[in-house]
Amino acid sequence: MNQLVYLIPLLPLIGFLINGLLRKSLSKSVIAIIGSGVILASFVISLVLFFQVKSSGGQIINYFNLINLDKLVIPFAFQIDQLSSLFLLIITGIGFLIHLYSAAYMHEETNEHYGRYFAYLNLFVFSMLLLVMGANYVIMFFGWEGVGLCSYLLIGFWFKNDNYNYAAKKAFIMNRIGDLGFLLAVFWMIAKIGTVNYTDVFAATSNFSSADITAITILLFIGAMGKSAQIPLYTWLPDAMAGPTPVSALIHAATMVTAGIYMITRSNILYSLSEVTQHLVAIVGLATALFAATIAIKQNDIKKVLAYSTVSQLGYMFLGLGVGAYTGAVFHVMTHAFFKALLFLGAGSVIHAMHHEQDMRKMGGLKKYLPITHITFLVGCIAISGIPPFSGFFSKDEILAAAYAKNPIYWGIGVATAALTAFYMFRLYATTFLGNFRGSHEQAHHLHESPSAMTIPLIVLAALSVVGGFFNVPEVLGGHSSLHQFLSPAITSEVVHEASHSTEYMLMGISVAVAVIAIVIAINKFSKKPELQDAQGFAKVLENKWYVDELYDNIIVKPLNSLGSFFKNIIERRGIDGMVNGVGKLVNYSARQLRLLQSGLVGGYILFMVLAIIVLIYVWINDNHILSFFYKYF
Amino acid sequence: MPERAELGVMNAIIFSALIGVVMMLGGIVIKSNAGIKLLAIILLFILLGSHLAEYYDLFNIHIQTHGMLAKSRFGMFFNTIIISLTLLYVLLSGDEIVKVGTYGAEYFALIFFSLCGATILSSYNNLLMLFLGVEIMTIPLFVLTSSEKKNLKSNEAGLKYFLMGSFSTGILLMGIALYYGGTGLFAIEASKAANEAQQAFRILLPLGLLFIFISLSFKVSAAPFHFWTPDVYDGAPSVFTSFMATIVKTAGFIAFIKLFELRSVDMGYSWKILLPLIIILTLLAGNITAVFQQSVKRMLAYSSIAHAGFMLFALYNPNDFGKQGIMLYTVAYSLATIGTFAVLTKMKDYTYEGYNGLAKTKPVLAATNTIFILSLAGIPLTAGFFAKYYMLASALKESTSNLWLVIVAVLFAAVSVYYYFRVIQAMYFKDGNAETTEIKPFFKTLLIIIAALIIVIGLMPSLLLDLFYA
Amino acid sequence: MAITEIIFWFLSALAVISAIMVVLSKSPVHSVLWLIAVFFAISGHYVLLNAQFIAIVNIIVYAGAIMVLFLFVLMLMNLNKETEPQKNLWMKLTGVVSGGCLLIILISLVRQATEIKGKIAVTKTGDIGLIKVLGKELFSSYVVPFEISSVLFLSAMIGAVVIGKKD
Amino acid sequence: MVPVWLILIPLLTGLVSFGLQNAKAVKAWALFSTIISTTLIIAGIYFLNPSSLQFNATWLKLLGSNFSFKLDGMSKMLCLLTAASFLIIFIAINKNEYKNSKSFYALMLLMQAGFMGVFTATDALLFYFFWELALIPAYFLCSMWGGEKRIQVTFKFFVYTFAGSLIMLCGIIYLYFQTPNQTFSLESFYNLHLSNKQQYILFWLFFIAFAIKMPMFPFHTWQPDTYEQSSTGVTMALSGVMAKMGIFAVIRWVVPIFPEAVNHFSNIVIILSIIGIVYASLIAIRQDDIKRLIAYSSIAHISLMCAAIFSQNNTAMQGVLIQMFNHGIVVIGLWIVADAVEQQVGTRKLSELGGLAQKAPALAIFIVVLAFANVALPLASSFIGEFLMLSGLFQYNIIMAAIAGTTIILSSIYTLNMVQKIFYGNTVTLTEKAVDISGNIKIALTILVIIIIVLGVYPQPMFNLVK
Amino acid sequence: MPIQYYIILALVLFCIGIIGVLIRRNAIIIFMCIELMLNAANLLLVAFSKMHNAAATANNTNVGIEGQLFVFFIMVVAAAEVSIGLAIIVMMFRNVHSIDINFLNRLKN
Repeated sequence: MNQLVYLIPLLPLIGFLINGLLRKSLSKSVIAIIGSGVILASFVISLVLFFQVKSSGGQIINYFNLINLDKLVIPFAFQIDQLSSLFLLIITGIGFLIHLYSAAYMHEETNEHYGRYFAYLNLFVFSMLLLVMGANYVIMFFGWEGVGLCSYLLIGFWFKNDNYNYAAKKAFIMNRIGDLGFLLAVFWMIAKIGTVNYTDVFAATSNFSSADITAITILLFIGAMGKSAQIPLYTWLPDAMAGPTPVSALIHAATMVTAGIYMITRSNILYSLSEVTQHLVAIVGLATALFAATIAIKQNDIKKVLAYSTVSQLGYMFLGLGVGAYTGAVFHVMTHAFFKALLFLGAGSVIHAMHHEQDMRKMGGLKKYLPITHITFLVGCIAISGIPPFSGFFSKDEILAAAYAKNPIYWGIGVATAALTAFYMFRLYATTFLGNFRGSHEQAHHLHESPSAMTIPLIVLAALSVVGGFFNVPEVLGGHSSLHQFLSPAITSEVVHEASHSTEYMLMGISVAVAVIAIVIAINKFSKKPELQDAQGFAKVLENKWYVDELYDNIIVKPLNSLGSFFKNIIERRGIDGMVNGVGKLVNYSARQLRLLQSGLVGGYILFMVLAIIVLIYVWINDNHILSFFYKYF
Repeated sequence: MPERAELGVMNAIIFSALIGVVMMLGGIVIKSNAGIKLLAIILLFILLGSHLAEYYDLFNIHIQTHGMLAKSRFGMFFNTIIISLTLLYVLLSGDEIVKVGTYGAEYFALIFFSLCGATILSSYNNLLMLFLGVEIMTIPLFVLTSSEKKNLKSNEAGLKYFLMGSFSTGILLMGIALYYGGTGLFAIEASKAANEAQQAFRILLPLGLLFIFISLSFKVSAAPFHFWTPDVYDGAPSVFTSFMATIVKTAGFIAFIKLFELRSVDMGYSWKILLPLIIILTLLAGNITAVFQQSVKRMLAYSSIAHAGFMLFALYNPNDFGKQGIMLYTVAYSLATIGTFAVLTKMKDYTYEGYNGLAKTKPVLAATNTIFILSLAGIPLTAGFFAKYYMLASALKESTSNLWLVIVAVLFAAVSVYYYFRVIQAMYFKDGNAETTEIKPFFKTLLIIIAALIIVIGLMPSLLLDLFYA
Repeated sequence: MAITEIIFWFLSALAVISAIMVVLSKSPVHSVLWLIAVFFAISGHYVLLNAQFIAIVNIIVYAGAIMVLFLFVLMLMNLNKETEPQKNLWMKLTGVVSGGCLLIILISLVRQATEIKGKIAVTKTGDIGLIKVLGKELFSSYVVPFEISSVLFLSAMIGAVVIGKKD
Repeated sequence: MVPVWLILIPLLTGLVSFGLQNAKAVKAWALFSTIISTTLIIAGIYFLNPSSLQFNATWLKLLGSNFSFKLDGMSKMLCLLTAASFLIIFIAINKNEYKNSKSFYALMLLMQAGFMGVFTATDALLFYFFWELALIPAYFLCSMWGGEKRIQVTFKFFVYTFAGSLIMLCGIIYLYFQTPNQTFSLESFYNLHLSNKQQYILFWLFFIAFAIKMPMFPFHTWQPDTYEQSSTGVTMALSGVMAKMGIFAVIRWVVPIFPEAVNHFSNIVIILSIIGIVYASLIAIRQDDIKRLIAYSSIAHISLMCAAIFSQNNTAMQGVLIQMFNHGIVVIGLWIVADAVEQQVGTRKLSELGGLAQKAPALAIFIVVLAFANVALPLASSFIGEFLMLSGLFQYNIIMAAIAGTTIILSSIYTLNMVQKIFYGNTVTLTEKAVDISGNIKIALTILVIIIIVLGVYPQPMFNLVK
Repeated sequence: MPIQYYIILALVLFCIGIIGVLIRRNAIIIFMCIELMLNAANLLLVAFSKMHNAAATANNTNVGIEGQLFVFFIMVVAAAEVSIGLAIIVMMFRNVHSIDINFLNRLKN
């Protein structure tokens, strides 16, 4: 089986090449089959691999040396262990479902763009696989940037719309800011220990000073901030909703944005050694979670709500990482992948039905028109709200428990965020599916349930959202923490907090109770009278996302642009080029002056000669003085 | 070949004087311009032949010179060069020479006499011969400069040249007198100065040398004694400017080198100040002023001043590098200058605009002229590069502390590109319809040969320098 | 004061004053005459130095031939009047000052020179200036320059013809 | 003999082209010449006897200068770059019409000969010769074909670089007199023992010449003007190959000869380079002209290479070595695209363009790949180079590396900006009638893209080459 | 006489000649001033000739003779120069009816 590992990323790559190069000549169905088929094949291989890893443990497979210098060797190698095989399953599994969904969702596109879409999607899966399979930070960085590229391409998929293009560019550039941090961390490792292989780095932690570790982990975390949309680099993710909805589901909810979590989990040994970073991660995660949740409350675009929800949930995961609950974070990645993909696809189904209308205020009462979508969407909402026994409950609970153990204040804010999550999700649910339809007649006329290629993934994901939690039922609820056990070889530094069962019951109780209360309030408030007017006062601040975009625009983008203009127009033209041209002008000027000596008058010429003779004689007499003067100063 | 100071006078001097007379008399017999030109060419070949005969020890006239002249390989080689250059010059511009006025044969005779002066300068061993050589070389030039009698510019140039030339002769003579007062000799011998210099405060010899230095600087148009050059070169008929700027000027350098090779010691420290001072002033005056010119001819006059600045570097190290270098420079600079002037004389309009679009109307002229210009600018692959290279190297070889001077010099060389390339720009990149007089195929062939020579020397300067040692 | 000294000072004064008058005379003809006076004074010096040949040649060639040529030309041009436009005062002043500076520097140098202290140019005696001695030397050691100077005359002659002849 | 042939082939074919009359024949002839050159260098690298990679003949015995060439690792790579670049350039501009095309192609080939000479000469005087030989055809090429202000602009370029190289000549002569047996050979220069003071002076004499050629801040102002004004085919050669001459020369002629000075001045040079990176990138962000944008981007990239050289560690140096190749390939690709756009639409102003992706999808795909190669995205060859360079710089100084690292952010801003403004959005009047690129450009770009990606995934052949 | 006297006399004459060249505009007078400079040199040469002759200790009576011979050659050259110079001046006078050196200044800059 190990010989086939390379097939996992290779198949999507082949799919990319076929779809990309032959997109004009292939029919849509062929494109869809190829696009989805390669992912399915990868999924199958991943599944086999998963069980193999489960039974016999992970391993590293070297292919060739990417860089082979005297001191620095960076192999192109894959590391298949518990952590990566789990992610492989998530990526290929959910990836396949979303490909399937896309086949129907994107059917209106022309052949060429349809092919392009699947090519991009395949390329994305390839990059994501590279990211998780790589056995060192450089290969991870390959995937890391690759997914950024695909994200760029897919956000700007409808490239005729300039706003989408701006969103795509913004996503890429903000990611790159984080990437610089990642790169610097890699350089730091190279400078200190000369290797970037996970195994070597983790084995050589003793060679790092604590400052090194803190710096490396913080820099890596900056990378994660960019990719996983944490404060302050989160603003791209809501804008990224410009892409097709399946893309949002796959990239901006289920997989790419969790790369940061994967990376930190992968580096858990380093992170556990730095208290400072851990606190930083926790605080940033928590702040993001809360901050994004507050914004989500007042958004009216169905995808924007989900986007902020994603940001918020990612914050949750970082909280988990920060408090040392690596398994919890990974678990939440998994469950979040299920229900957030579900929610996005559900939203996609709604948007599909509403003819690309995304404003919730123009929806309402869709329950009866879209029964399957409604049910599955409701399941997703419950799951994300953390109501037992849906999957979200278990994963969130694990993080909260760990947070409590670390610091009760973390836990408090976490619960408050959970309440907000439940509130805005059910605000979304209520506004969209309950009440009366508020759209135009034409839209009402066309409302229909989506085709089965779209509903089947919804159903599958809904099922996973329901049962996903049982993969890691904590002992307190009579489970075995099986995920925890499975991952333990890969996550060696996790500290298990042994809290008393009573405390745990209490914590669960509080969080569930808070969520339920929020749900009730939300349904009551919005099922009958949804907010249709523009928000006022503080709500307006929330609706405008705390004006963070404007802030960034004013303190970063505009100054940078004016600095560029200043350089271009003043320094470059007048300063440097002016100086260069000044030399030319000086020559011209002195030419004009010198030529005046050439008066055309013999008397003048001879006068100069006589004067020169006097000077030369003077120089000759005083040669010693002049020479010593020169030796002194030159 | 041993240095045979006492033995012989060179064929070149005798023959150039004789053929001057023959030319003069021939003018009475032959009336057609073509005939005169042909005679001149034949006579030049004879001159070259007789000189080469002596060079290779086949035939020479022995005359006891009593130390007035000294035969040296250096001088002989230089003579070969200038005679060949004159031949080339006459071949190229012979038509133009006879067109200047009604005295075709006389012009040639004067050129030969001037050449005779140049050959004396390459072999003088006595200040009297230096003086006579300088005068024999320049007096015909006064005449040639003012030979376009109806042209006021030519008149003016002639008068200016004459007055200033006589003035510098006065200074030269005063210098020689002082030198004589200091040494009791006119013969130039190596200075015994090593301990002599430390003795009393000596005035006469150094002052005399300084005066001679000034006078020779005037002849080679080194700043600040260069003021006559642009006016005279500009005013004189172009063909004669070409002759003056090349053969005559380089002969001045030979005179310079011969004297100061032996005697610069007597100038003491001041030599280390005076020479760089003059070099920098010359480069400055030549290069900077040339930038502003509108007429190509006048630009070339200034550029010849700039080249004088470079050639002065040879005085730094007149022993080997300087001598080889000045040979190379003579050839490179003269070939290119003769070439550009030959093209210039064919142009109807001497301004830069007059060259606009020459590449389209006369591609061969433009292409060869480009090579000449590149050589003058000292671009590698052309002879001009090695010429400049030798000059710079001779300064650095003398002392590495001259680095600053060399850097200044190359910066001025960069400035020179500014005005040289305007010609190329005009010929190739500007639209226009450059008008020329009729161009004969022979003329074109010669231009191509000269251009080829420049390139060959630019690639393999040793071809030339090996001859020097042969 | 010996008679030689008196003659020396007299001739020197005559030479200098005449030279100054050459420069200062308004009329070119007067300048020529003053210049002839200078030549005579200088010839007097030559005689004093017992260089009779040079003295004679100086008078014959310079004062006799060359200066006559000058006069001839001046008369040809009818320039005996004071027609010469004057340079402006500043130019003149600059000329005089710079020439004066040169003189002062040179003289101060000569006065400092130690090498010529006590050296004398013998007057009245010595036969090297005699025509017999000079002639012998001229046609033995100096025969080459002597011959070569003929080239100079040839070219001067051709030049004069080329320039002077009316087309 | 290989290096000699590498020079002679373009030189002779170039001279022959002056005589050809038919424009098509000239194109074919030039293409033929570069194919031979490319084949020869590839054969030289992989198949021929290593002894054939050297050549020695006496040239100027008196001066101690020899006609000596050697293809070592770096030279091999750069010769390969030169040959391949010209091949690609000739393919890409095959459909362009130049007035007096025989001179154009002839001069291009002569310039190629100059490049080859610079990269292979192991004699300082010879090196200087070829250094100028490369410049003269460039001068004519830029002045004869191109934009309206080309004459003045090219002239500035010429005088600037010529002045620089003359200063270098002073340094060469100086070193020559320091060698014990008065030679110009590289070997003897390497064996010199110069005092610190000498090194400090000579370092600048050489470095300024190379800094102008690269060009490095603040000696760069000739470059955007020249790139903008000259014909794009020439610009490709200038930025693809000629800019590498500066980097190459620093590595070969400065670093080993003046180690003390390099040590002493590395801070200054790196700081200047880093200023150059940020400065040029910021200006690129504000550019409206495609060619100027690429020009400034090129300055930023070259500055990074320069900084990496002076960080004096092996990692960075390896990065520089392969980046020279990679940058050449990428930037030529960008120029081809810029040229294609200009040929199609007739403008280079970003503000006047838009929506070209709808009309020229193939071109759009190529530009996206090239753009991401330009921003050093992994899987593209330039990533490896920049990664190593930054990594090396990091070992020199963390803060400097961090500031230099902003290049990956800034470059993505201006590159994506350019891509977006040209290709995305709705079509405008100018782009309305555009059609997709012709086959020759496709071939050229395909070759480039394949090289970029192959070397991005498996750069080891390059490392082996430059070893 | 002490040689300084002659040197100074010659230098005085020389400088008067220079001053004349500087302050006059008439070409002929300038030319005459130049002749004055030449004569100063002549005088100096003869004086030096006698000085060297006096200083010679040996019986060789011909020491210093070359100085006087040189003067002879200077006169020869001066004569030749005068003929050319006057010819040029006459030619110019024919063309412009003036011998003012500042009259012709087409050639400048």
